[in-house]
Order: sequence, then C-alpha cells, then structure tokens
Amino acid sequence: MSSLIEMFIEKLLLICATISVVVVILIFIFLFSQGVPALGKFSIIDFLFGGQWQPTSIIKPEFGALPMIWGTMIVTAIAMSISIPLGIIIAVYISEVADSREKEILKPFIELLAGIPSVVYGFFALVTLATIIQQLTGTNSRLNALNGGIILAIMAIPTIVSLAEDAITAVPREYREASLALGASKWETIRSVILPSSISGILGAILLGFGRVVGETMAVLMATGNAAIINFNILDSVRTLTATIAIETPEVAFGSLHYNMLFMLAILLFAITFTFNYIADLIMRRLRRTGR
Amino acid sequence: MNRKAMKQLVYFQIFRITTISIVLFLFYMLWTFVLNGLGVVNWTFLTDIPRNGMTAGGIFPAIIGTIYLTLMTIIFTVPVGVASAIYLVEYAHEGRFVDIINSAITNLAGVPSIIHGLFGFGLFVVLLNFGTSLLSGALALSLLDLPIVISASREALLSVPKSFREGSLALGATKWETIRHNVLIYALPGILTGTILAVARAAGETAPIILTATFFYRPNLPTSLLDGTMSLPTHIYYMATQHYNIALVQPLTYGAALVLLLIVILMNIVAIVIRSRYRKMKKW
Amino acid sequence: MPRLMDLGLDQLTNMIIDMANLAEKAIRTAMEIFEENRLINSESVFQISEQLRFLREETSNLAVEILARYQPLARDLRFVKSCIDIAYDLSRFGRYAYDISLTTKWLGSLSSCDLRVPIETSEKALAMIRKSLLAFKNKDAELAKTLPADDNVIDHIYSGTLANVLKDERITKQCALAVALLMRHIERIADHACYIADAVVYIVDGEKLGLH
Amino acid sequence: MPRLMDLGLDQLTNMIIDMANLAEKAIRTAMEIFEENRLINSESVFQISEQLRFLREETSNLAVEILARYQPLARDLRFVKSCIDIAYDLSRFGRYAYDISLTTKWLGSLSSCDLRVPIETSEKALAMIRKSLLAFKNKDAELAKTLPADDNVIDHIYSGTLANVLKDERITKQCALAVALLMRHIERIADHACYIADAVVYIVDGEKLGLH
Amino acid sequence: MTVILNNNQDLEKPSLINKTQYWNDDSAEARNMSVKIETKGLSIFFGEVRAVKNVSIRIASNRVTAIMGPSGCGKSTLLKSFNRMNELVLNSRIEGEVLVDGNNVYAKDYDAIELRKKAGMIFQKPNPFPKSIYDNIAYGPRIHGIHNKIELDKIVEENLKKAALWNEVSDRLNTSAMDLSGGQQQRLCIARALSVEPEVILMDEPCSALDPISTSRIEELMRDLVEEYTVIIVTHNMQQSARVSDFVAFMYLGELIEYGPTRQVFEKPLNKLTENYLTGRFG
Amino acid sequence: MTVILNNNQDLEKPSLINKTQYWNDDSAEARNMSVKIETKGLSIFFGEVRAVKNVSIRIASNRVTAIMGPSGCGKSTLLKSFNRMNELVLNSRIEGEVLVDGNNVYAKDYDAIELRKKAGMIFQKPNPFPKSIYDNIAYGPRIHGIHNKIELDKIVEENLKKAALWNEVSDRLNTSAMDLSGGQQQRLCIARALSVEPEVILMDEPCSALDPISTSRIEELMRDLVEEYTVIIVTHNMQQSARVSDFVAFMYLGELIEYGPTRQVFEKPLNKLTENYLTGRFG
Ligand SMILES: Nc1ncnc2c1ncn2[C@@H]1O[C@H](COP(=O)(O)OP(=O)(O)OP(=O)(O)O)[C@@H](O)[C@H]1O
Ligand SMILES: Nc1ncnc2c1ncn2[C@@H]1O[C@H](COP(=O)(O)OP(=O)(O)OP(=O)(O)O)[C@@H](O)[C@H]1O
Ligand SMILES: [Mg+2]
Ligand SMILES: [Mg+2]
Ligand SMILES: O=P([O-])([O-])[O-]
Repeated sequence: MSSLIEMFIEKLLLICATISVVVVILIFIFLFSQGVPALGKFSIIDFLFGGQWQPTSIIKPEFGALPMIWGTMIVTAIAMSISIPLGIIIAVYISEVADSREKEILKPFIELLAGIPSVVYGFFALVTLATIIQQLTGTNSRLNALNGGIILAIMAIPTIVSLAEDAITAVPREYREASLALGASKWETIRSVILPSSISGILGAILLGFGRVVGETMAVLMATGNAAIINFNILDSVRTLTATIAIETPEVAFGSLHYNMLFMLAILLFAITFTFNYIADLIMRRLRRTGR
Repeated sequence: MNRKAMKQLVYFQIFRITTISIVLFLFYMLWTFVLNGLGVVNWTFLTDIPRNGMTAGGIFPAIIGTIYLTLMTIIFTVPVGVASAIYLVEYAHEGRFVDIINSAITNLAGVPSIIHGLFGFGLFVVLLNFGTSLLSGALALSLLDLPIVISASREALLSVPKSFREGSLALGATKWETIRHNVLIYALPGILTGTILAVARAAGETAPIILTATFFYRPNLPTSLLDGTMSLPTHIYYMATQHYNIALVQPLTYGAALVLLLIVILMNIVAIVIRSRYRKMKKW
Repeated sequence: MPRLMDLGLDQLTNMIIDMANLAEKAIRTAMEIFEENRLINSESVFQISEQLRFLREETSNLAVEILARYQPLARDLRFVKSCIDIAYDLSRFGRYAYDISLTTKWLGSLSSCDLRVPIETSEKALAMIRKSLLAFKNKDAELAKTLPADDNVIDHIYSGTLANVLKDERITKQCALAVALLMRHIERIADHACYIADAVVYIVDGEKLGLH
Repeated sequence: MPRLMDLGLDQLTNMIIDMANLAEKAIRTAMEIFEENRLINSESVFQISEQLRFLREETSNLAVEILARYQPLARDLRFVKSCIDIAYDLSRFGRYAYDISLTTKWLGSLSSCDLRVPIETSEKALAMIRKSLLAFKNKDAELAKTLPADDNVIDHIYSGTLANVLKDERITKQCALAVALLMRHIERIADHACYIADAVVYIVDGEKLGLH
Repeated sequence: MTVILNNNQDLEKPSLINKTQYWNDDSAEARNMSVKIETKGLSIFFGEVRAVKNVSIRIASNRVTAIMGPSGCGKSTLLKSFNRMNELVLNSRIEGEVLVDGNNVYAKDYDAIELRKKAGMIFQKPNPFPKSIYDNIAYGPRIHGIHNKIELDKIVEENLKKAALWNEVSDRLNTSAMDLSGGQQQRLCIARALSVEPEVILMDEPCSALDPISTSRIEELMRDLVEEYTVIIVTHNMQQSARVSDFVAFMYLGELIEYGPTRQVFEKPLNKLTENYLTGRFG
Repeated sequence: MTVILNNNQDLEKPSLINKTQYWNDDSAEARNMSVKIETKGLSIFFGEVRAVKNVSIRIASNRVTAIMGPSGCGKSTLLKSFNRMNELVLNSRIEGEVLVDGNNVYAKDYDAIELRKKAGMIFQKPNPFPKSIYDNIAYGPRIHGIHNKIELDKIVEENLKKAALWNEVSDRLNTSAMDLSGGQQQRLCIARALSVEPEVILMDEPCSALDPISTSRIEELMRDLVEEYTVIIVTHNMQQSARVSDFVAFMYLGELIEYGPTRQVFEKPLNKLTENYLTGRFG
C-alpha cells in the first residue's frame, strides 16, 4: 500500500520534471517549423550575408540579416569589453579586498541590480545616458551602438560580478592561507592562486554574461536607435536581432514570408545563445564535478 | 614600505576606485528615477486609469495587469518547478535521462526572452488562438520562469545535507516520508527565496508579454483569462518610445518606472532578507 | 560513566591484592615449619609460589594489554607501570617463601635450633608487606614513606644476628647456617616490600625516591 | 623510512643483548671462584647483578614507553611484551650468580670439594643462555625449541648428582651442601634460559608453548 | 589462568576481562554464541566494480564486532548491506545472502523498512536533524505511528538515558540539536537510532569526527549498549577497535581476510596481510 | 641510569632515547638549548574575546614542540601568532611580544612577508594548489623571485626528497597535485613549505584528516625534519604528541598551564588540569 503511494508520487514528480524537456522541444520544433519554410523562398546565403533588411518593401522585400548580426556583434563587443574587466575587478574587490562592512553593502546591492527590469535600464539609456554620451562626444545620433553597449555592460556587470564572485569565494580558504604562509602578498595570492584556480568559474560567468547581452531586447531596443544598416562607427545607430523581432513581430501578417523570416532571425539568435550557454554549462559542470 | 606592498597597494586602490565609480554610477541611475518619478507618484497616480491620451491620470490598469500576470505565472510555475526539482534531486539517478532534463533546463534558462515572446506569440496567441491575453502572457512568462524556479529549488534541496536523508531512511522512514518530513521543510526557505526572485523577474519582464499579452492602452481591467491587459513594463516602454508626445509624458514614465522599480526592489529585498535570515538560522 | 580503562585498572588492583594475600600466606606457611616445628612439606609453599608466578605473568599481561589498548598517561601510566613491578616483587615473596621452606630440606631438622629471632623478624617483614599493600590500596605515599625505617630495623637485626651466631659458640654450625639463611631471605623480603612502597610513592607523586 | 617505533625496538634488542652478556659474565665470574679456587670477593658479582637489576628496570621502562607511545600490535606487541619477561629472566641470572658467589661465604672454603660436576653443568647452562640469546637475536623459533632438551639433560644431572652426594659417604657434609646449592642455582638458570626460549617462540609464532 | 583465578572469588566479579575479553575463555563460548547476522558468499557490485567479494561472516549477537581494513576495502559497503542502505546507490547489485536472525533480508518479500528499524545506523559525521533535541528522538517513533505525547516523552527520556545524554540535556530538550557539541550530537544520533527499538546498531566510523574525550565517551557507551544490542562498528582506528570490540573482521580489497576474537587477531593474526596492516608495514 | 649505561658503549649510539628523549639527560641540556621563538606576556584578542591570555613561552630550536589542550583553548591562535597569520582575521589584536630569533615580529618595521618565509605553515587539511606537483613546489620560490628553470628544478627535487615524496612522484611532476592521496598531499604541502627555506615549521593538526598509515609517515617525517628545522605542532592526539614531540605545552582557556619535556609532562604532569586532561577525566 505505502509502496503504491510512493510509486504514484514518484511518477507524478517525473511527469513534472519532463515538462521542461517538452517545452524546449516545443520551442525548437515551433521555431523551425515557422522559420524553415522561408528558406524555400529566400536563400540562406542571402539571408546570412545579405546587407539589406527591407521586409516590407513592396517592390522587392530583402531579408539580409547581416546588418542585425553586425549590430548585435558591435553592441555585444562594446558591452563585453566594458563589463568583463569591470566585472572581474569588482568581483575580486568584493571577495578579496573589501572589508566585511563594505562587503555587506556591496553584495546585496549588486544582486539587487541584477533584478532591475531591463525596460528601466532601457529608459535610462534612452533619456539620460544618451544625453550624456551626446554631450561628451558631440555625435548627432543620440541613440547609437555605444549607448546600447554601455547600458548592456551595466546590465551584464551584476551577472558577471555575482557569478565570478561565487567562483572566487569558492576557492578554498586553504589555498589563500597556503600562499600567504609562503610569504606571498595578498595581491600575489590573488594573481597567482585565486584567479587561476577560479578561472573556469569566471569564464562561465563571462559566457553567461555574454548570453544575457546577446539575448537582451528591451534595453537595446530603446538605446541603439534601431537603424538596420552596417556602420563602422560606434556612434552610429544600429539594430540588433532581438530588437528586430520585438519591433516587427506585432505588425507582421501571420504566415507571411516576413513572419517566417522573423523566425529565422529567432533561430539565428537561438543558435548563438545556445552555443554560448552550452559552453558555459560545460565549464560549470566540469567545475562542479571536479569540485574544483 | 617594500616593493611588494607598494604594488599591492596600487592595485587595490585601482580596484577600489573602479568599484566605487560603478556603484556611484548605478546610484546615480536609481537617483534619476527617484528624482524625476517621485513628483508624480501619488495616490491618484496609483489608483487612476490613464487619461487624456495617456498624458494624465494614473497607471492603475498597468499595476493590476502586472499583478495578474505575476500571480498566474506563480500558479503555473511553482508547483511544476518544485516538483521537477524534487524529482531531479531526490529520485532521478544520474544517467542519460537526467542529463537530458538538466540540459533542457539550462537551455530553457538561456533562451532570450524575446524568443519566449515570439514563441508565445506564434503558439499561444496565433496557433492556439488565445489571442493577446493574460493567459498567453502568463504562459510565456512561465516558460521563462520555470527554469529559475527549478534551479532555485534544486539548489535549496541540494543544500540539505545527504546525512539528513540517510538518518531518516536508517530509522525506517520511506522515501516520501523522508522528503516530506526531513528534506522539504529545510529546503523551504531556499525555495521561497528562489521563487520570489523568479516572480520579481516575471514582474519586470517586457519582451515576452509585449508580443503576447499587453496593449498600449486598455484602461478597463481584464475580466477573463482571455482578455488582454496593460502592464507596468510595457507601459513604460510604450510611453518612452511610442507615445505621440514623449517629452510631455516623460514625468509620468518616470513615475511608472519608479513604481516598477520599487515593486521589484521590494521583492528582491524580501528575498535577500529571507535568505540571510535563513543562512544565519541554518547550522548545517 | 567509568572510563573503559578503569575496569582494567580495578582488575589490576584486585590482582595485586590477591597476590599480596597469597604472598603473605606463602611466607606464613613457610615460617610455620619452624614455629610449630611441624615438618610441613615444602611442596605446598611451592604451589603458592608457582601460583604467584602465574599471577605475576597474568598481571603483567593485563598491564601490557591496558598499555596497548588505552595508552594511559600521567598517573594512570605510572600506576600500570608500577603494577608490573609490584607484581614482580610479590612473586619474589613466593620464591623467598619457597626458599625458606627448603631450609629444612637442605639442612635437616632444625628442632634443636633457636629460631625465635628469624620468626619474630619474619612477622616484622610480613607487617611491612601488609603496610606496603595498605599504602598501595589507599595510594598513601606518606605511609609508604615510613617503610624504609622498618627496613632499617630489619637490616639492623640481620647484621646483629649474623654477628651473634658467629660469636656465640653454643650455636651449632647447622643452626647458625639456618639462621643466616632465613634471615637473609627475610631481609630480602623486607627489601622488596620497600620496592613496593617505592612504587606507591611513584604512583602518587611521580617521584622515584629509591627509598631502600 | 623506518617506523619511529623501530628505533625503540632496536634499542630494546640492544639492551637485551647487553643484559645477556652481563648475565653470562656474572655467572662465569661466580663460577670462577670454584674453578681456580680463587677467593674472589662476591662483591664484584653483586655489582653485576645490581647492574642487571637496573638494566631490567630500564628495559621494562622502555618497553612500557613503547607500548604507551606506539601501541604496537601483533608481532611488535609480542616482542615488546616478551622483552619485559626476558629482561626479568636475565636479571634473575645475575641474582643466581650472586647467590652462587655467596656459597663460599656461607659454607667456607670449598677447596677440598669435588666441584667438577657443578662447574661442567654451569658451562652447559651458559651454553643454554647463549643459545637462547641467539634464538632471540635471530628470531629463530626452531633453535629455541631445542632448549627444553638441554634443560632435561641438566635436570637429569641435577637429580643424579643429588642422589650421588647423598649416597657417597666420602663426600663431606659441607661439600654435599655446596654441590647441592650450586646445582640448584644452575638448574634454575637453565629453567630461565628455557623461559627465554619460550618467549622467543611466542614472539615468532604467537604460541605460548610452556616449553619447560 | 582459570585455575588460578578460581581460587579468588574477587577476580570473578564483572571486570574488564569478563567484559571485553571473554575470548580468554577459549573459543568454546564463541562457538555457542548466537549468531545475529550472517552473510553467505556475499558480493556487492557497483556497476562493474566488485566492492565486496564473496564474504561469509557470522556476527555474534550482544557483542561488538569491528570491521577494519585499509581505505576502500569495502568496509562501509559491507556494513550498509546489513540494513540494505547500499540499495540507495544506483547500480548497486548483490550476490549471495545476508541473513538477519536467519532470514535473508534480500529476499523479495523482506521489508527493508522493518529491517532498518531493526538495524539502526550511526554515521561518520554526527547528523542530528536541525530540530529540537526532543523532536530528533521522537522523529522515528512518530514516523512509525506513535503520536501520544506521554508515550513519546517516555521514549525520549529512556533513549537519552541509554545514550548517556539525559543528564546533559534534560533541561533543554526543546533547544536545537545543532547547538550540541560534536560528541553530544553523536550520542544524540545514537539515542535517535535507539528510539525505534533496534536490535542491531551499525556504526560507520562513529568517532572519526570527534575529539578524544568525546570519543572515549562513545566508546564507553558502545560497551554499555552491547549488553542489550548487537553492535557492529567500522573503524580505522586500531586502538579503538582494541578497546571496544570483541571480534575483529579484517578486510582487504573487498575480501574478508581474517576474522576472530579481538585479542587473538591483535596479538597473533593468522594472515600476513593483517599482520602487516596492524604493524603499520602496509603499502 | 647514566652510571650504568656508561659502562655499555653500545647503548650510547644514536637511538630512540637520544633522539626523542634527550630530557632524560636532565634539564641541563634544556637550559643550554637555544631559543628559537619566545613570547612574552602574549595576549591575543578577537574583538572582545581574549583567545590567548598572557602566554610566555620559550620554544627550543631543532626540537619538536607540541601544543595541546581542549578544543577552543587557543592552540591554533597561538601557533598562528608565530608567523602573524592571525593578522588575517579581522578584529584580531595582540598584546605582548613574539620574538623570533630575538626580534619582536610585531614591531612596526618587521616584515610579515619575511617572517612567513622563515616560519612555514602546514594546515589541518592538506591544501595543495590545483596546479601540477612541480608548480606547487616552485610557487614559493617564484614568488620570491627565482625563475631560473635549473634552479627551480633543483629546489623541487631537493624539497620533495626532504619531504620523503620524491620516490613516489618523481616520474609525474607535471600531473596535478590534486590527484595525490591525502597523505601524499600533506607531504607535498610540507615540501612546499620547505621550498622557501624556512627555519621553523608550524603545523596545525597536520594529521587529523589522514589515515593511520599516512599519519605515521608524517610523524616519521617530523622527526627527520627536526634535525634541520624547529617544528611546532598543534595536536589533539596525545599519542601523537607522545610519539613525536620533545616538549609539550598544555593550554587551557587561553592560558599556558604547563610546559615541559614530553616524557615528564606525560608521566608526571605538575598541574592537576593537565593530569585530568591526559587521563581523560576532563569536563
Ligand atoms: N556509490 C559507489 N559507486 C561506485 N563505487 C563505489 C561506490 N561506493 C563505494 N564504491 C567502491 O567500493 C569500494 C569499497 O568502498 P567502501 O566505501 O565500502 O570502502 P571503505 O572500506 O568503507 O573505505 P573508507 O575507509 O575509505 O570508508 C571502493 O573501491 C569504492 O570505490
Ligand atoms: N576569527 C575568530 N573570531 C573570533 N573568535 C575566534 C576566532 N578564531 C578563534 N576564536 C576564538 O578563540 C578561541 C581559541 O580559538 P582557537 O582556534 O585558537 O582554538 P583551538 O585551541 O585551536 O581549538 P581547536 O582545537 O578546536 O582547533 C576560541 O574560543 C575561539 O572561539
Ligand atoms: Mg567507509
Ligand atoms: Mg585549532
Ligand atoms: O529582458 P527583456 O527586456 O529582454 O525581456
């Protein structure tokens, strides 16, 4: 009797656990089923390398994703090149340098920032940050790649800091003591022992930060100006994959080529984030298994 | 002072200055919202519908919409999420199947929110014909929240030492008895924390619901699951980018943003407080 | 709850006490041969002496076992260590008793000899044994420290008696030999009683005085 | 790297060997009194005997210390345990030697007595000591097991000699006494050599044979 | 020796010798002793690894049996097979039989729950539940259906007394068990195990996380418990085993190499491997 | 005893007695022995807590000194004060002096870095860096400016040999140190500490996480090291202290209660508290 109940409960829990798998598969199938039909009508080469994105052109709709890929790339590059060093520095500062009082303030604060909705960041970028940048650089496109990059960096910093901080804190106290007991200074200990032994955790943090940046929608949507052109000036307006989907989906006709092409963009985006998340996951998992 | 100490001092000062600048910058950001939003946030603003082409009045429908969406998300995700976590931690044995579930969860967590939106739009709104509605939005949000709830619950369960389970089993308790009496209660604060964070995230999400649940202007409150709604995040987005007179409504936008910020921060603080209390309490 | 070791230490104490009783019995039995002029077969003394030898072995086995099992330290260590020595001393009493009982075997009947001094001195030696045991039982270092005085008395009697039997021409050679042998064994017994007292002082104070 | 305990065990072995050498020296010195009719003062034998007594104490202290410090088990335990016993046996040799040296003190000059048998037997007993020590050094249980046969021989000689001195009327009472006393001490020496052999067998095989 | 001791009534009273060294009395008693647990050709596999190899052992009731051997030799695995805790490991598989009171516990209809009540387990690290002291002890009885407060009170008191903890905690039964010291926690765990009225107590290195003083407390407790229970202990510590156990089983690479009365195994092991292990000349 | 032994040259050769029991030779030698570390009225505070109370102790060079006492009595704190590792704890504060080679290490101009080179530390849990064996040993020398490969090779080999680990690892210097067994890891840590040419080695319960066989290895190593270094060890294990130490310091509630030659303290402690602790009649 009791073993019957036990079995029933186990099966019930199993069903719940399977839901995530079903959802992922559903997303997969759905994206592909909605996106792939477009390839019959538009070549994948033109999609990936086409420089024109004019979906609503009556004459000849163009679905070249390159401007969006470029936009995503440049914004991401700016964001990462700011957030990685800053994130690591802050993580090191919090976990190794700050005294306990500073730490007590900084840690929750950073966590709090991770919870702030992206639309708020976006609004800040749109109104305040853009003005600041404009005043500093004198550019005439208020909303531009730099603006988006900076706001994304700020959004990514909490993610990177808290994960990297975890990784650094997880370095056993014994390593620190061992190094100090050998007559190393604190800084030497950080550089030669702590950072090397938490490197994979930090790498994971960076990759997850990267995933967050690439997949971010609202902030870039509001901060970058959304011009679908390839431009090498970071002070020019750009448009990202995510922004394109967000802007165009509400207006698209269901089942149209444009609709399908939006799903193609989603597949592209998905592929990128999937790849990075997968690598991050691999690293994190190895970390967990070796117990460092 | 010798060279070693000198070098260390320089580095540490650079680190301190960097950290403080970033923190100040973020404080500045939060301050702009307080500064610009505090003026408009009052009782009317919170309880009135938007008026005069949204240039006046309040954000009541948006607040209610956000609450509805959030509550529904909780109802969808928490039972399934906690159950999944229990299965994974307590029952599943390492192996292919668990690997599949685990990578599904990490994947799901990594899917950009806009894709959840697009997926929700295509599946719930269009294919299943729920239309732009609370249901579609909540479902889309749930997909996004599910992995968060699962991970948090899983961490909480994993943090309960194996020895508690062994101790109970060795006394002749069954597995479920063990989980119910000697695992779940200790994991509960952790699960709660994770859930609150997930909820806060749901409350602030924009991209998924913008495609599935919300309207630019819909002053009357939703009466059924299939009604569309307004919500705070999308309201802010619309007011900041789509309104015909952005500059005019900017104070209102600040106000809405401040309210959203306060809601989200409040929930985060609650979670942080619960967690730190629980950490202090927990002695294993 | 008593320490596990305590069970063993109590056992050791009991064994020592038993040995002391046996030793006393052995000496008394041996001396009775002369006292009542009974020709008791030395065999019974030999039996007790052998019992003491076995018990000594058992005691030292137990002591070794306690050392290896419980690794006693400080006072416990001194106690166990001393028990090995004390058991050895006690087993020697058995041997001396046997040697005493052999006197008639070697020298023939001694009914004609005046053995009052050896007999009296043996009582003194027995009192010393009892005293040392009492000191051991009660861990009474002060009592133990009084033994050397007793020993001195016996040493005195011993040398006096030796001088006397040599000087006094009425004493036959056989009797002189008998008295000398007996007194020598009794003197040795007193020595070993002193060793025991020594051990007691060591147990209590941790000092090795070398009282004798 | 040797175990820390090994240092102590080696030390124990050395002390036992030293004691055995001293014991042999003691017995030899004591017997020389008769061999060459030298009137060696028994004092020098007493000195060696006392040295042995102190050494025995040292050995058993060290053994106890090893027990309490290293908690030896199995063969190591048997070894340490046996060393305590062997040291005791060896110290007895010193005492017997002293007793032997006292014979002339008790019985006067024995130059008129035929002491060839005791002297020869003492050589046999010394051989047994050497043999038992060899067995100990080499942990040679087989060699040790041959000692009881030697002991039997000595026992035989002992009882034969006793019967002989009683029967043979030419032997003076003094000489008879001397031979009997000497033989008895030598017989005891042989016994203790057997105990040592016993201990060796126990160290090697873990069996307590009770060879004697 | 018996001959001698018989003359001395004093020595016959309960004492160390009688308590822990019954094997002095030859193996006669050992042969008559009742067997509580028996394994027959027991092998335990983890996937491909054979952690326990064809072990046949008979464990005496009301005795302390110590399982020793180098790390990874299968001690814990063997111990866990006695109350089927090893089943919790996936991929674990057994061959052979484990008989408790003569019944094969791996038989299909044998109830693992009942078995675990019968054979309580104490772990290496004290693992009190983060509940009150009272609730820790009451946990097992409650699980098994006792909810009457008076009855529970009695059980709690009784078992805390058995575990020699009552005096130290009787005035704070409602404080958290986590506030106790390590040694007290371990005794609490023992009391908790006793609360479901086991007959066998399995201990896996119960003192390895404790300081020397707490350790001796637990050891004394073990000797007390054995009057009423069958105690099986896995330990690395030879002195501990020498102190508390009546029998020693020595394992090596999954095999049972030597098994016998403690004094005999420690003084005169039959197997060269045991000898080497005991004298530290190992590996 | 000396009288007797003098007759026997054999007994005078290096032996256990000479190696670990020099105190046999009366305290004369002890009085002549050079002092490596000395504390004068040392008190150590953590916030309001006074963990070490007015301790004055003189530690002999080229000897093993063991610090013992019940948990929380301040052993580790005292040990750490010798290389100023206690400074790493926030809120910690000292009063009094710690002299190493006669110099007060808490003086303002004393360089903590140099001190820590001079007084290496071994911890309770083996803590090799997650680097290769080679890099573990080379870490310290590199930090202190040695980068010449040949020189480093030499240092690595030498110190692994000193730590009795060379034979076991010489063929796999580039594999991760984490793959070593616990005992090997601890010896690696010792080698690592030796690599910066310390004069003092501080060990805080270095064997408490190790099995008995690894433990005796480390103990043997300690006796070897003391020929060249001053060794100070904190240990709970009285037998260990009896085995390896020349002097024992016994602490209680932050105070130094007893300090003397090991044999004397263990055989005849002067303080009642020490006596009770050693005989397990404590608390
Ligand atoms: N869950 C498991 N999965 C696979 N192998 C296992 C598992 N548990 C134990 N083993 C293997 O079984 C063997 C015996 O393990 P066990 O834990 O019984 O050893 P032990 O003697 O208790 O060692 P220790 O003294 O280190 O606790 C080991 O080789 C171990 O690697
Ligand atoms: N960082 C710290 N902050 C506050 N108090 C501390 C700190 N470290 C130690 N103490 C206190 O100082 C006292 C001595 O601690 P210490 O670690 O030196 O003890 P110990 O003798 O080494 O104990 P153990 O044997 O448990 O390691 C304890 O009462 C402890 O609570
Ligand atoms: Mg185990
Ligand atoms: Mg400590
Ligand atoms: O977090 P999002 O704004 O991209 O939904």
